[in-house]
Amino acid sequence: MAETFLFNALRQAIDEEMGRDQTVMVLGEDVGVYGGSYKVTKDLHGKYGELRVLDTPIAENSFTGMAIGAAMTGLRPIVEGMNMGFLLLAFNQISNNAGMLRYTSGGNFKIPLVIRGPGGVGRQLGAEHSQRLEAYFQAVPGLKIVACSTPYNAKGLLKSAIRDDNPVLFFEHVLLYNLKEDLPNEEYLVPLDRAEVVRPGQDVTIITYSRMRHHVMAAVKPLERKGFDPEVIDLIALKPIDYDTLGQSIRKTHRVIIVEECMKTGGIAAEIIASINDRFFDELDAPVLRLSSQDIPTPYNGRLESLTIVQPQQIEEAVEKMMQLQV
Amino acid sequence: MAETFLFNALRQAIDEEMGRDQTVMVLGEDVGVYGGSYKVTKDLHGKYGELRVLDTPIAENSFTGMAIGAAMTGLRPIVEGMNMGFLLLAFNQISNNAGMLRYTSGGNFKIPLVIRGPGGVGRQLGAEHSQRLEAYFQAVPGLKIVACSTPYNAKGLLKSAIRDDNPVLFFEHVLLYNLKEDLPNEEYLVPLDRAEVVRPGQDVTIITYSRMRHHVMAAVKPLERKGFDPEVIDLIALKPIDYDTLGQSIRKTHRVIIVEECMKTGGIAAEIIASINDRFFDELDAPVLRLSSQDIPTPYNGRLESLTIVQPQQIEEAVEKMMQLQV
Amino acid sequence: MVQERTLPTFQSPPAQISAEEGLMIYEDMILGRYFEDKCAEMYYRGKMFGFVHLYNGQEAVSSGVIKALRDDDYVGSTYRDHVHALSAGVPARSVMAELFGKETGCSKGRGGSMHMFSAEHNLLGGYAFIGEGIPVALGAAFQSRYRRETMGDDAADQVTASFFGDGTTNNGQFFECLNMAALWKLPMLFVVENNKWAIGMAHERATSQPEIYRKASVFGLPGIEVDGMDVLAVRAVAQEAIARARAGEGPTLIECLTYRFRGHSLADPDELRSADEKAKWQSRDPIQRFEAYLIEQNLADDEVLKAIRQKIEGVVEDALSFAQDSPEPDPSELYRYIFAED
Amino acid sequence: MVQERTLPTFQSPPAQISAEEGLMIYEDMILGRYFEDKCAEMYYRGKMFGFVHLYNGQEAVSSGVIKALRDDDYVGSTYRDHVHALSAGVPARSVMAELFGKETGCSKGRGGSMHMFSAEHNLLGGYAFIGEGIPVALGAAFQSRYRRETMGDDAADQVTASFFGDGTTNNGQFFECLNMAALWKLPMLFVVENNKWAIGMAHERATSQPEIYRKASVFGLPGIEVDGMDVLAVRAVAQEAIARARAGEGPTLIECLTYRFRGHSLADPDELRSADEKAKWQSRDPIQRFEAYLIEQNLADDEVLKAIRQKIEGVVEDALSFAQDSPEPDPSELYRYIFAED
Ligand SMILES: Cc1ncc(C[n+]2csc(CCOP(=O)(O)OP(=O)(O)O)c2C)c(N)n1
Ligand SMILES: Cc1ncc(C[n+]2csc(CCOP(=O)(O)OP(=O)(O)O)c2C)c(N)n1
Ligand SMILES: [Mg+2]
Ligand SMILES: [Mg+2]
Repeated sequence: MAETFLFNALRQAIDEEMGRDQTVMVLGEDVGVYGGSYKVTKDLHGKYGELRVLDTPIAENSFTGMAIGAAMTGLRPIVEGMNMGFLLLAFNQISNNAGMLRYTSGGNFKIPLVIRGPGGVGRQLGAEHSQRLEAYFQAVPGLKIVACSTPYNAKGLLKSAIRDDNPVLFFEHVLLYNLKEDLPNEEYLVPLDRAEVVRPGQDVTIITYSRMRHHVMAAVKPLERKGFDPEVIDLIALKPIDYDTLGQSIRKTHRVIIVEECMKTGGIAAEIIASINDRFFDELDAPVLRLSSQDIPTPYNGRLESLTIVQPQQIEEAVEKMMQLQV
Repeated sequence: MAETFLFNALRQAIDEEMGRDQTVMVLGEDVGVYGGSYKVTKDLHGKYGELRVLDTPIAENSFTGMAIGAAMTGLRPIVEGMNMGFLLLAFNQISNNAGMLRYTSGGNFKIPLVIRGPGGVGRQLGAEHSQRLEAYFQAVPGLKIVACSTPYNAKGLLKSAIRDDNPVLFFEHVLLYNLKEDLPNEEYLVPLDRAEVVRPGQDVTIITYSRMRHHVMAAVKPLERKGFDPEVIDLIALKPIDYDTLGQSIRKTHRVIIVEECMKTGGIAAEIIASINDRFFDELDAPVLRLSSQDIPTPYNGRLESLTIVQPQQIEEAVEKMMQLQV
Repeated sequence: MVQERTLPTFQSPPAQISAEEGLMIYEDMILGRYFEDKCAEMYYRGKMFGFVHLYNGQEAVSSGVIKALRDDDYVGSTYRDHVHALSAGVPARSVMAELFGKETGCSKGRGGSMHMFSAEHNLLGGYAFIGEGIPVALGAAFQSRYRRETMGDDAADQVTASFFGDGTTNNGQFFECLNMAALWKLPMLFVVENNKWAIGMAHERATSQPEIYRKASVFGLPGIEVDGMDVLAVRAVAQEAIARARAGEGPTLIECLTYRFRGHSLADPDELRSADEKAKWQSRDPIQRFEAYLIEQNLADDEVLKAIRQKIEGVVEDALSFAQDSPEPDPSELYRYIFAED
Repeated sequence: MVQERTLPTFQSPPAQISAEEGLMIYEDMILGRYFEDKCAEMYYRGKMFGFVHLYNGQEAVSSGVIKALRDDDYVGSTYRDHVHALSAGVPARSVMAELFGKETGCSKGRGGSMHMFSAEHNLLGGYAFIGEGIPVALGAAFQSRYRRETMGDDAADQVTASFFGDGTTNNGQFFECLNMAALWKLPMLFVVENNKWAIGMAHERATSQPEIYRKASVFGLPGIEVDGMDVLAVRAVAQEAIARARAGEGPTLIECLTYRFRGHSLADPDELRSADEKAKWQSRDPIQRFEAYLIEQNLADDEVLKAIRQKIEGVVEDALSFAQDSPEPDPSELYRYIFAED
């Protein structure tokens, strides 16, 4: 076991997979000589050379398309979005070619591609660097979407994503890179399609992902003290969503709160609520509650910014309120 | 009254608004000399000259950004997406600059901009030309999103969109351009934020938009014959959604079916179901049913294509089934 | 009216082609032409649907470039992709069946006219959106270099040819890719088919500097202008570019001056191009010209050429029957091919 | 190591500047420098947050170009926008308050370091994503031409200057806009601040043809290379380009060879640029150089310059107090400014 930062867990994942498979490579802005803006590819350029850790010009649409072409012809590229927001410029390549091309080609090509990088609201990074693109991309067919949240799952998930034969959008969170955790010395993988029950409980199912997992867990402490017993589920897989795990929990608690960092309108929670409505309507003792970011571009001012995203206090209150509801 | 094709209703709207306000202009691929791929700008180039009906190179990201800059400095540009799908290349400009810039600038600039063009599944146009981008864009803050469905509302809505001081994404449907309807001779506007009750009824609320309105109405006929009395609502406004009108209906019928052409995952219905859950949960006698397109890129083959989107028959069956549910 | 651009005369020594090569190229051009004439017929008879973009008139480009490639080289196309697919070796049956949306089509009926794919023939595919195919082709070219240098695979000397139109050269992806290809010396051909129009937009109205091949100069790669109605000129230029690419000396931009004999797609009223312009270019029909050349050079006689034409008529008829008789995709497989495991 | 590119010597006759102009320019440069030194101080003292990109070293570009513009001309910037905003006339108080996220900031505290906007000063704004500001600026330039020609507004002869870095010139939007600006002869300056680096990416590693100004040639607009450490050289080039643009003769691409004296942002460890390189460029400090020039030409003496420096110190201190004392945005206005009506 070795205590490892999340950014380093990701780095290990890439390093191990590059060591294991010569077709694995990284490309993006400043991934090489600079070692990546968040050090996820530090020293890999020296170790693997400049073709395998390729510094690109600032041309997101084309280098993403290039990665798709390389994947179609047998490589396993990992695209780093220095910030995932920049990949809005590559939306067309990601949706039409990464997402849809396999289908449209009638199965001629597969596209083993990982697109990874930081998303989320940081500390006063301004609207454009604080985006949560999972909402914009969730409707694109053919993509898998994953969000990591701890050093352990970051490493295991990224390794699985690299080995997956499909395009995977892999979200990290800009404020989680310095999380630390003891990681096993032996190799491990974490499946891309399985939600994680972070804390089993009986009263209410709290569904969350990425950084909000930690806000939820911060809220759980005082709730425990007050005698509540919430079940916390980290989605991990944002597409497709693991409804088996969610269903088991809902059949037990009959109450659901979703805590997300993306905006409310058209967010991840919207889809989950609709699917719960489709699948588990009769299990619900109360309407599902969604706690989302405000539907606004993230303001720069620190106080407004913190009002924009969900805080632990609100989660705590929401649970208490939901538990008071008479069935 | 004059019988008018939908494409011509749009053309009239643009013509009238250009006549009324010198700052209104159109730009896009082949909008000028060619008159627009679907003839929406036919002859306007001759009438208004080449700066006001500007043929652009095929550079969606930049000409959309250019329209934003022109809007910030006082013009009222209308961008035609020859097919709305092409605007995936302009996603960054549409989200970051059209959608967010006013907020990020603290109100310094307003962006009176219309981005319009055909979306939707046509007749064997293939996956890339059959997109329903409303799902991808619905989470972007600061945008208004509208879908027209008849010559009457097409004209009135487009005129309102042009006069609106905000960026409006205006969806037309590739298969509705040749719809005909008698239009008033006098000028009229249709508000951008109001849903339309197409058919009042008591039994069940069917919420839909764009071309699916016509599939719904096709299903209503046999349902009427069988004695059902559904209420049909055309959303018109996809963002923000008119929950007043929806709420009134739901309080009356207590049953909701949503029929949409976008894909199920992360679609418009997902957001509406989540909002109904937020607002009208106790009014529901049954889980909301969503009939959406399949979560796949649109296949070219005609039979597969028709299986991909919702057909009137399915709507009919869904209503019957929902009405059989015991409360 | 804009002054017609003078076509460059083909200066290099006549491509030394054998009769065999000549006939192979001829057959490919005839196949492209006849195949698409049949598409037009089917479309106008209401048997084929969707957007169908034909290539008539531009055959010298596809045959000139692709027939100079090796079988294991890569080809990337656009929505105007039928003929590229045929030149790349995809059987006429598969292409026609795809146009009819059949399970036997090269994209299993899922892709259609604008999305011809064939992994088997290293056809990277048809792309419905302009420009988006260029980066994908760049990726294939990168992959060859990567394999050779990083994985020590000496056989990885494949070249990738990416085709696109004049209108597309105003799109950012074109320039982004020129830069990366030149920067990394990727084995790639950027083949611009300058047919003077992008739907209804005349090239000169869309671009501040109409001579596209010149743009290469500021990206540090060679740019060459060639008469795109002369298959041997195209072939000679392509061969040189391919040799450079294969030798690791980097990409080339080739601007082929050509013309499409039909509207943008079969739905295009084609009202903007003048009768004069059309006639002038029609008179340069690349097939007639090559026919004359073959005979003049004694590489073939009328009989031989006629036999080829008859053979290809048969191939096209066969493709059509095959396509029409082929089964539709199975509705139960609607969800197949979303993920690699399906 | 890559050979240092030789800086072009400024050949035209010395810009005829008056003492008044000279001091105005000097003051602007000092303001830019001192203002940002203060930002660095505040950031390192933990009083300022987020990504903060400083402009130290590049002042000759902002002052050289923007101070040659008219007040009603437009300026478009990037994330490295504080100094452009100051040159454009946005008060130091508003810029500093924005950096502190205050309601009195030029973007009401909503934008922050990378998003300085001021409609009043025709500052089109700072854009956090590279390249995206260029099309927006193009739109402002288009609007001027539109107003003049379509609306008959003869006063609409405003020029738009769009600033961006070397790294950005590999992005498609740059080329797409060069084309449209030249095609439509828009009154626009494309000002490339080539500071040799895009974060940790050396310009020569990112681009196949490092001389950016040359790229203009294939888009049919003039491209000019200028010593970006020499404010008068920049000014002279800008004035000419502005005159052309204003006269309806179209856009110009100006490549300013310059250098940033600090890391990419205040969070950048800046480990890749050699000490040598930094020292060489530091010795070309545009402010020291201009100081020397002013004195040599008897346009000012030490006293006058010192007075300006002291004045600006005061301005910056005042801006800082103003910013610190200003109120935060009202939380009840979290939803304000989403729509035009708010
Ligand atoms: C991104 C994108 N924008 C617009 C279109 C619509 N469109 C299809 S073909 C075309 C013209 C392309 O012209 P050119 O590149 O010259 O190729 P050609 O059709 O002449 O072969 C346009 C605008 C598209 N398919 N994709
Ligand atoms: C679209 C986009 N991609 C990447 C980034 C991250 N990024 C910020 S600045 C920068 C380097 C830009 O370099 P250059 O254009 O030379 O400007 P400079 O910072 O040197 O002023 C990069 C890659 C971004 N902001 N936007
Ligand atoms: Mg063309
Ligand atoms: Mg730079």
